[in-house]
Amino acid sequence: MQKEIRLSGSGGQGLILAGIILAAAAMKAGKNVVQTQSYGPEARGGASKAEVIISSEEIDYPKVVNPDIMLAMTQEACDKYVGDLKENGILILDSTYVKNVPNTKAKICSLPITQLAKNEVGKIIVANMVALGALIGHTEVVSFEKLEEAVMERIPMGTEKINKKALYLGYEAARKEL
Amino acid sequence: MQKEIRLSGSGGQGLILAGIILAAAAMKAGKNVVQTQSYGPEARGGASKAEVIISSEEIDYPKVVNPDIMLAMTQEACDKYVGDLKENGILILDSTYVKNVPNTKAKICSLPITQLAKNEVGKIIVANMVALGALIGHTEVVSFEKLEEAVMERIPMGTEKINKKALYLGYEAARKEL
Amino acid sequence: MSVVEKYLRVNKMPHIWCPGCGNGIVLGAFIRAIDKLGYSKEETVVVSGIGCSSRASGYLDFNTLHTTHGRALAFATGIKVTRPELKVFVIMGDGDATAIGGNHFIHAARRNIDITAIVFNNSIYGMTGGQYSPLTPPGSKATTAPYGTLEKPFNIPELAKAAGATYVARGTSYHAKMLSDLIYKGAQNKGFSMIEAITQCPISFGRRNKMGSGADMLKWQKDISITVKAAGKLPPEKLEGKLIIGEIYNSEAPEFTEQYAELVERISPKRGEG
Amino acid sequence: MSVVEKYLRVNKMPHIWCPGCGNGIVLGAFIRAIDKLGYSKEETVVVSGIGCSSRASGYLDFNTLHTTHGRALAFATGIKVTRPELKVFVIMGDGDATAIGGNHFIHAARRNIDITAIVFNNSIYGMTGGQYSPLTPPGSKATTAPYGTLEKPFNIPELAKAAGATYVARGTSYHAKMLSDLIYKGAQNKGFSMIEAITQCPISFGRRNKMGSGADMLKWQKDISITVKAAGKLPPEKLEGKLIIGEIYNSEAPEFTEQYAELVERISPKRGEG
Amino acid sequence: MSEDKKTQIFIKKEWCKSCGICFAFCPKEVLQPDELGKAVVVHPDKCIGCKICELHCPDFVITVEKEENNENGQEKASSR
Amino acid sequence: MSEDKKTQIFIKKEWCKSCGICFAFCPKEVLQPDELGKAVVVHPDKCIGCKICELHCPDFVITVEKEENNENGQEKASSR
Amino acid sequence: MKTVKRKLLQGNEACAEGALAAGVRFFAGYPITPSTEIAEIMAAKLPRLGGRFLQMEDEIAGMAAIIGASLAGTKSLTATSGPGFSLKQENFGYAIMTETPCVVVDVQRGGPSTGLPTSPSQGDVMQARWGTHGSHPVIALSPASVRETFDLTVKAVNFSEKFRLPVVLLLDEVIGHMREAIELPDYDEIEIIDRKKPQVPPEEYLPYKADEDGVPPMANFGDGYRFHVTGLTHDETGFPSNKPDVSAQLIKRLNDKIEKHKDEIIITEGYQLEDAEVVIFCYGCVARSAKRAVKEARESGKKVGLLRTATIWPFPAQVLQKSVKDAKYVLVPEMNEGQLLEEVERAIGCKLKVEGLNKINGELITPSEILEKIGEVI
Amino acid sequence: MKTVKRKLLQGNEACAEGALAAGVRFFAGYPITPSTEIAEIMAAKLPRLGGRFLQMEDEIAGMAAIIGASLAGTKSLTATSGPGFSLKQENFGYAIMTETPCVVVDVQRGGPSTGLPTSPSQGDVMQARWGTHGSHPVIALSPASVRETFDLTVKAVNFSEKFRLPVVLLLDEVIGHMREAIELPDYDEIEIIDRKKPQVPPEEYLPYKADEDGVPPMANFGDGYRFHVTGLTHDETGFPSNKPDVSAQLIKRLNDKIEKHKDEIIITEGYQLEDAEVVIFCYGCVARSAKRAVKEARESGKKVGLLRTATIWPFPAQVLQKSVKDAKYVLVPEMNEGQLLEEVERAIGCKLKVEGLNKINGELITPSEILEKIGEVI
Ligand SMILES: Cc1ncc(C[n+]2csc(CCOP(=O)(O)OP(=O)(O)O)c2C)c(N)n1
Ligand SMILES: Cc1ncc(C[n+]2csc(CCOP(=O)(O)OP(=O)(O)O)c2C)c(N)n1
Ligand code: SF4
Ligand code: SF4
Ligand code: SF4
Ligand code: SF4
Ligand code: SF4
Ligand code: SF4
Ligand SMILES: [Mg+2]
Ligand SMILES: [Mg+2]
Repeated sequence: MQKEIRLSGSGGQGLILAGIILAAAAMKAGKNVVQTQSYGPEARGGASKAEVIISSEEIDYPKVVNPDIMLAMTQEACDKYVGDLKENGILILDSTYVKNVPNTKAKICSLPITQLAKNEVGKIIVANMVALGALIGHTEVVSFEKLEEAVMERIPMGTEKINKKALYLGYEAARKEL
Repeated sequence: MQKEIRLSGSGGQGLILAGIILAAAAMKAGKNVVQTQSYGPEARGGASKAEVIISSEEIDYPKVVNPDIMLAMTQEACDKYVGDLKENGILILDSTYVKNVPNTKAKICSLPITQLAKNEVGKIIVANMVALGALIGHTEVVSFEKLEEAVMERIPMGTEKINKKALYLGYEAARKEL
Repeated sequence: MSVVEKYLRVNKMPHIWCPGCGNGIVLGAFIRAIDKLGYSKEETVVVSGIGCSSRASGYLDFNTLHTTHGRALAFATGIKVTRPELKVFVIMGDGDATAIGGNHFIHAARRNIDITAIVFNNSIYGMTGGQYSPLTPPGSKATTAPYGTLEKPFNIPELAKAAGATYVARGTSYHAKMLSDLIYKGAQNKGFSMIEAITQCPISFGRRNKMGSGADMLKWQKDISITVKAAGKLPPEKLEGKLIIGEIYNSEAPEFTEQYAELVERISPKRGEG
Repeated sequence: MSVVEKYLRVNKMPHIWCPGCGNGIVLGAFIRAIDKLGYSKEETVVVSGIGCSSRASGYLDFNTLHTTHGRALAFATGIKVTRPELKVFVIMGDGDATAIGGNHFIHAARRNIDITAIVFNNSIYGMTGGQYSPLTPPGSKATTAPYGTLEKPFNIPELAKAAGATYVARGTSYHAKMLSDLIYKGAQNKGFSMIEAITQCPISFGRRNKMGSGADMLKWQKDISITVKAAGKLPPEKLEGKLIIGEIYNSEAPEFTEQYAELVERISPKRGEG
Repeated sequence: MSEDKKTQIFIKKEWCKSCGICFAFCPKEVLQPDELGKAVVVHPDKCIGCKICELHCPDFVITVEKEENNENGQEKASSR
Repeated sequence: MSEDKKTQIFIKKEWCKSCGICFAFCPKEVLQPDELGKAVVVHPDKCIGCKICELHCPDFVITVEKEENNENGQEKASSR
Repeated sequence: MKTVKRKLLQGNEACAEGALAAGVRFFAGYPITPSTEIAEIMAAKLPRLGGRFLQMEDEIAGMAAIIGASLAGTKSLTATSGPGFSLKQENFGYAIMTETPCVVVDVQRGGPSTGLPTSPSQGDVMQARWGTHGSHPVIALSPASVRETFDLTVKAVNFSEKFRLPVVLLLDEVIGHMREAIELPDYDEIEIIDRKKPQVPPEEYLPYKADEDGVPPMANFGDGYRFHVTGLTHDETGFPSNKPDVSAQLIKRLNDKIEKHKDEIIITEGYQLEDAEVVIFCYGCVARSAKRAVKEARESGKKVGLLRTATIWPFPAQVLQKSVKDAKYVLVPEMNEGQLLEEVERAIGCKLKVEGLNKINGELITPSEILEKIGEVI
Repeated sequence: MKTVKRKLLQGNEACAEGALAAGVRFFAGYPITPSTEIAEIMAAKLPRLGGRFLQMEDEIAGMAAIIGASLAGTKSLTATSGPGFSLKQENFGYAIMTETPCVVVDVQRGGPSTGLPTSPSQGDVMQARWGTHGSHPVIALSPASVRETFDLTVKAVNFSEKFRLPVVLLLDEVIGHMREAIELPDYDEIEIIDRKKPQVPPEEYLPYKADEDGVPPMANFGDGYRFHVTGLTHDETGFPSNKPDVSAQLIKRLNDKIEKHKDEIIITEGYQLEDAEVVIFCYGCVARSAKRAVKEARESGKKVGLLRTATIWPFPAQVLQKSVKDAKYVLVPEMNEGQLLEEVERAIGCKLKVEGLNKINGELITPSEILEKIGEVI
């Protein structure tokens, strides 16, 4: 069984870190995992994308062509990639930026991710954690525990609390949507 | 008819300039001509060699393998190259430096070229012109007039006199030897 | 239309720089200087290297050349020597100008060629994500200096001066108006002019060194700066840790393309075509 | 056996330098300095670039490295950083050090790494037959400056100092004994030391500029030189055209390999192996 | 102040990156962030036309003018 | 001078390139060129042991010593 | 081999780890995307292991510094991408000529020139072979996974030490930046090769006199063997010589020492080759796509196999010839205009149909692009 | 063509004269044996012709400066040898990417590294093709006589202007330093090609929009057309783009513009080929030896012919294929380890026996060495 996940948005939203954490969580769960990314030359602002493939078999081709799960954190990313989603795929949107919800057969989970980060945690910068929490809450592609473990290993010291909070916030919000 | 000439000695003796002048003289005489050279990385002192091929036909291979005429201005050069001389070749030696006259079937013209330059012209630096004069005096491979013309075109202004003198000195010395 | 927009390639906006990045401020100062100089867009050439700051050339509606990393001054030299009537400006990052480009920097200065160079000094390699540069303050954190930098930074005004530059100045993005004036003045110098523009990189430098937002970093610039004039009145120990800003050196010396023109003059009539 | 022969690779003699070339004199001064320093042959490393002067390394019975043109200091940096106990000397020509090698020159100085660099300044590219260098005096003839050079030369002591060198001196082959003392002193400086050795190239520089034989050029060196001390007593206009020799700058600053050792010390106990 | 001698502040909002520099340095709190941090003019009447905002906005968002001259696509707020 | 306190001048002639520096700078005309310009000691007794020749010979030809110590292949001339 | 616990590692990280495992204790370089992480990890780890990290003023200096350090006895590595690799070429040739062990990692991105700095490419394959002037030998390796990046980095260091030359490790942006959950071998069990030391006392040491295997033993600067090293053509003593024989022998030996050990250096992997009518020949990240393509082709009954080479130079001509004996068609997908394709053509071009599948747009070749191309022939 | 009087010219001199005749008015470089005379002549002549000569701080700067000058409208050239050519590679790639006309002369000497600075070699043939990173096209020419050096320098400048790319002129120490008595053509009758100027007003000018022939018209900096030039992958407007299509199209066009004009670029000379059983394929100074060998072989009744190519890149595969149709054996003498031999093998290797005759000792291959090798087969 192979799950392909694409996290998309713009540079500065922390999607690559989110991808790494997701991959690390899957590894902790004993899976094979490949994480790739693509980004422009811009340090901030350009299109950015992180992909994770989780599988119990060997993973050869490392890129995601038709994701099972896709996160879109900007309108641009949403519009560009939504067509790639598998028919029965899941699309997670940050409604803070994605105002035009696309016409798709995929299941949509729309949450004001960035707004949640700002209003509930007080830091836009943890929007990626909110998103990760939401993704797991909605898809359970890895367990919340493994995810939390993985997050704790990859974030700067002193930021544990707000990251945990953000993660849980997203998770809960998504669970509610189910 | 093709004549192949090798001028050999050490860096600083002005053999490359001599080769160029010889080639220019032959050109003036309406011949085809190729001049090549080889030298070490040393500005002074290393082995140095200039070669001239004079021909009425097209000259393809530009290097001299078996010279008709060879000038040796150091013992080292003499020993190294004498074996290449054609059987009926001509070897011109600077007896100032070449103390061991080689055993060869070639015709030998031994003159104290550098000493002549020093004693008669007062400048060791014109030894190359003495040598050129001697070479022409001995072989008439080009006419003295053409040679003189070529010399005049290639030397620094103000040095015409001593160069002419050196040229003639060598020429005469060689004629006497004939 | 604002002054700035007059010279911007507006359709390339917004630029790629991060929120709060000082490059845009320095670029604005540059544009205002050009406007004041009254140079036409056609006669103005902007050459840049590679780096965040060097992307500036793409946003300017002049003849613009985005070259290879560190080599902008060498490209610009070819342009200026063959087309001395053009106004040639060079935009470089601190790494661009003084790490890989250090040799071209000192040689352009030595020749005193009439080029105005603006070094966007954000103390870091911004484009590649935060490695230390030859201008990173000692002890700073960088991705390649996880324990703090050891290397002593250049004082590039001193370096430029020692190498032969005839106009040397330092400004900051906080002192945006003064910076613009320094560029304006530098451009008028007939010879090599170097203006170091201290600017903030909140993302690749500031964050790692806990310097806060772009606004915070501007405030920090303000706090540590002291003008050449004010500095002149203080004893050296009071200048420790201070950033001296303003016109640091301004002198006269023969300019290279003019000297070359004189050479041509000198040899031409005497002998005709070679 | 003379002092000099003790350190020469005698079987490589006579060297390739032209009659009257000053490189041999500078090399002699260098050897006498080493002898006085008492360094063993095993612990001494001599790195050189490419050029007539850079052939010096081949004649010295130390660990010797004849590198690529201009890069000697970068090679030497790799050696010194990984083997700080070795005594590292770098021999370069003026072109080697300040044209193609200018960047490594200023960066080695900036880092203040404990290397002693000796620049054999013969004002010309000797090895390639007489092209002008960044140290050729203005107006000189060179094969690539048939009408006289236009470019302003570097003052390399000033450049080295501005870049960060902690010991800077200039000597000449005429003042051979003083030169040896300057090298001796420079080697003892813990940090980057640069000794400019003015030397004569009668063949590729002197001849074209009608400066006579090697001996004549030595006399010329004598005539134009003035010691730092004597110069200090004269007004600037009296120094026009003079060559200031002696110890020009000598200061203290942290040395790079020592700083590195301290860093290792600092991070080691805390966390163990990474 | 600026009782009746008027400045106009033009904001090219689509270029604004919410960096906060203009709010931080405006001496008169003329500018404030909107919910996404972008600059909006909240007290146009307080503007003294010092242009600190214009000179320091890294994104060329702000133009402050003493006279009129409004252009398309720019949000305008005048002190009148 | 150097009446009886002796210097020895060693000349490694095969290394000499006839550059003339030693003759030019020897304050006592101790050294002179031979017919090919190479250094020879002509007035060993005049030598004051200043070593100017040794320090300035670019070819390491000359060694001046206050004491004995003659080596193979070196031409020696002592002031005694 | 015992294994330690699984880690999520990036290709560039695995490269740095491999270098450290192989004994590299000096890194000097200049940052450039997409190679910078290697430098960053080295900066963090080397000082803790008694090593040294230097960020030099440019790539030229980085190359020079690692050669210097290696001559002084420290295993050394630098990492860069195309533009920096171009700048290193002169000193790279110096390392070849002076037979100085060291490793140059080139994490390839889109070229020519500044190109596409953040996109993958395989555009420097020929440059690795011919980038420096003059006739010379080269070893270049290219991994296809994070784990293999670790292994080949160790091999690169080992080859450089054993054969005394600079070895190129060609990564690409995909491999360099990709993360995989991998198990690293127990470091104690990794084979580490160190340069041969001289067996003679210093007086008898001829630094460029080769043993039977064509490789001269190597003393380190500062260890009591004093000798001369030059980029000029030199004889066994290490001193410059321009005698024709000396020169010819030197260049020949430099080439032969690699040529003769080809079998040891060449590392390839065959997959489903036995009955393959179509053979895909490739390397690096593209091999991942090719493997998927082979699997899918086999599922639909097509006889497709894969020969992947980890050794780019020396080119595995013989392995290739053997592997395609029964094939009708060879496809060479590459992220360049067909660089190694030319070698394939030379090796087997007249015997069977060889075609390239070339993608130069900054995106990884996909399995379906390969399948489509294969579909055209079977 | 009318001719002027005979002159004794050195190859390097002829190169400088050719450059001036073709309209080159800017030279920037750094001295290096055996190319230095080119710089020296330019230094003397350019200022008299309204041009400019600059000795830069290094080869990198020399390459940069000529690109800058060319963009500002002045035909520009630099000259170097192997070590300098290595250093120029990064900016050489920049000229390719930005389509800036210019000429790089490499007077080859023995390599690798500092090698044999005063000896001839043909060791940089592959470097000319692949020295810079990334996939890219190249034109490289190599003359066999002093007169041809003049002609090919003119051609090099013309090709660079016409196709907007840096052209490499590969001389070797023999040709560069050899003097021959030659006649130069009347300068007025030499065909000079200048870059195409835009036919549209500045507002409509798209600096990288190519015409039918694949080459975009080129405005000069300072002439009223303002545009942006970058080494990043860019679209027709000249601004950076990392869209996959844009990138693929750009690289493809860069390659195609040369590929499509191959026939015009490829210059070869056949000698005694008609009935040749043995064909010698070579270039540069070695062709002189080969010609003599052919003459001598013919004298002794052996059917030997010569195909000499003046165009190294693009490689004249088709001409070669045609020329050897009736041959049994092709000999490729080169002063390197067999660089172009590989291309010959690729072009015809499976059809007939191809062998190299390789000399790497710093001396010109002799006619008798060629004859001996031929003697082994006929
Ligand atoms: C030859 C080469 N080496 C390295 C790089 C990678 N690189 C791009 S920009 C840069 C440094 C950027 O720093 P700086 O010059 O200070 O400019 P900034 O981005 O900070 O404005 C580097 C190392 C490159 N593009 N080319
Ligand atoms: C990369 C490179 N460029 C150019 C050269 C040619 N070259 C050799 S030595 C030299 C300059 C010599 O001048 P300098 O450094 O002053 O040393 P000198 O010979 O005068 O002692 C040059 C240009 C080279 N060997 N390598
Ligand atoms: S990384 Fe730094 S310099 Fe670059 S755009 Fe961002 S803030 Fe500016
Ligand atoms: S060319 Fe000049 S520097 Fe070189 S050896 Fe001769 S005299 Fe000395
Ligand atoms: S001009 Fe001055 S007062 Fe007005 S908004 Fe800008 S910063 Fe504030
Ligand atoms: S300074 Fe400019 S970019 Fe920053 S918040 Fe204000 S208007 Fe927006
Ligand atoms: S030591 Fe002095 S006096 Fe004696 S020979 Fe030498 S220079 Fe002359
Ligand atoms: S100085 Fe030395 S080389 Fe010159 S003449 Fe005297 S002994 Fe001979
Ligand atoms: Mg920077
Ligand atoms: Mg010099």
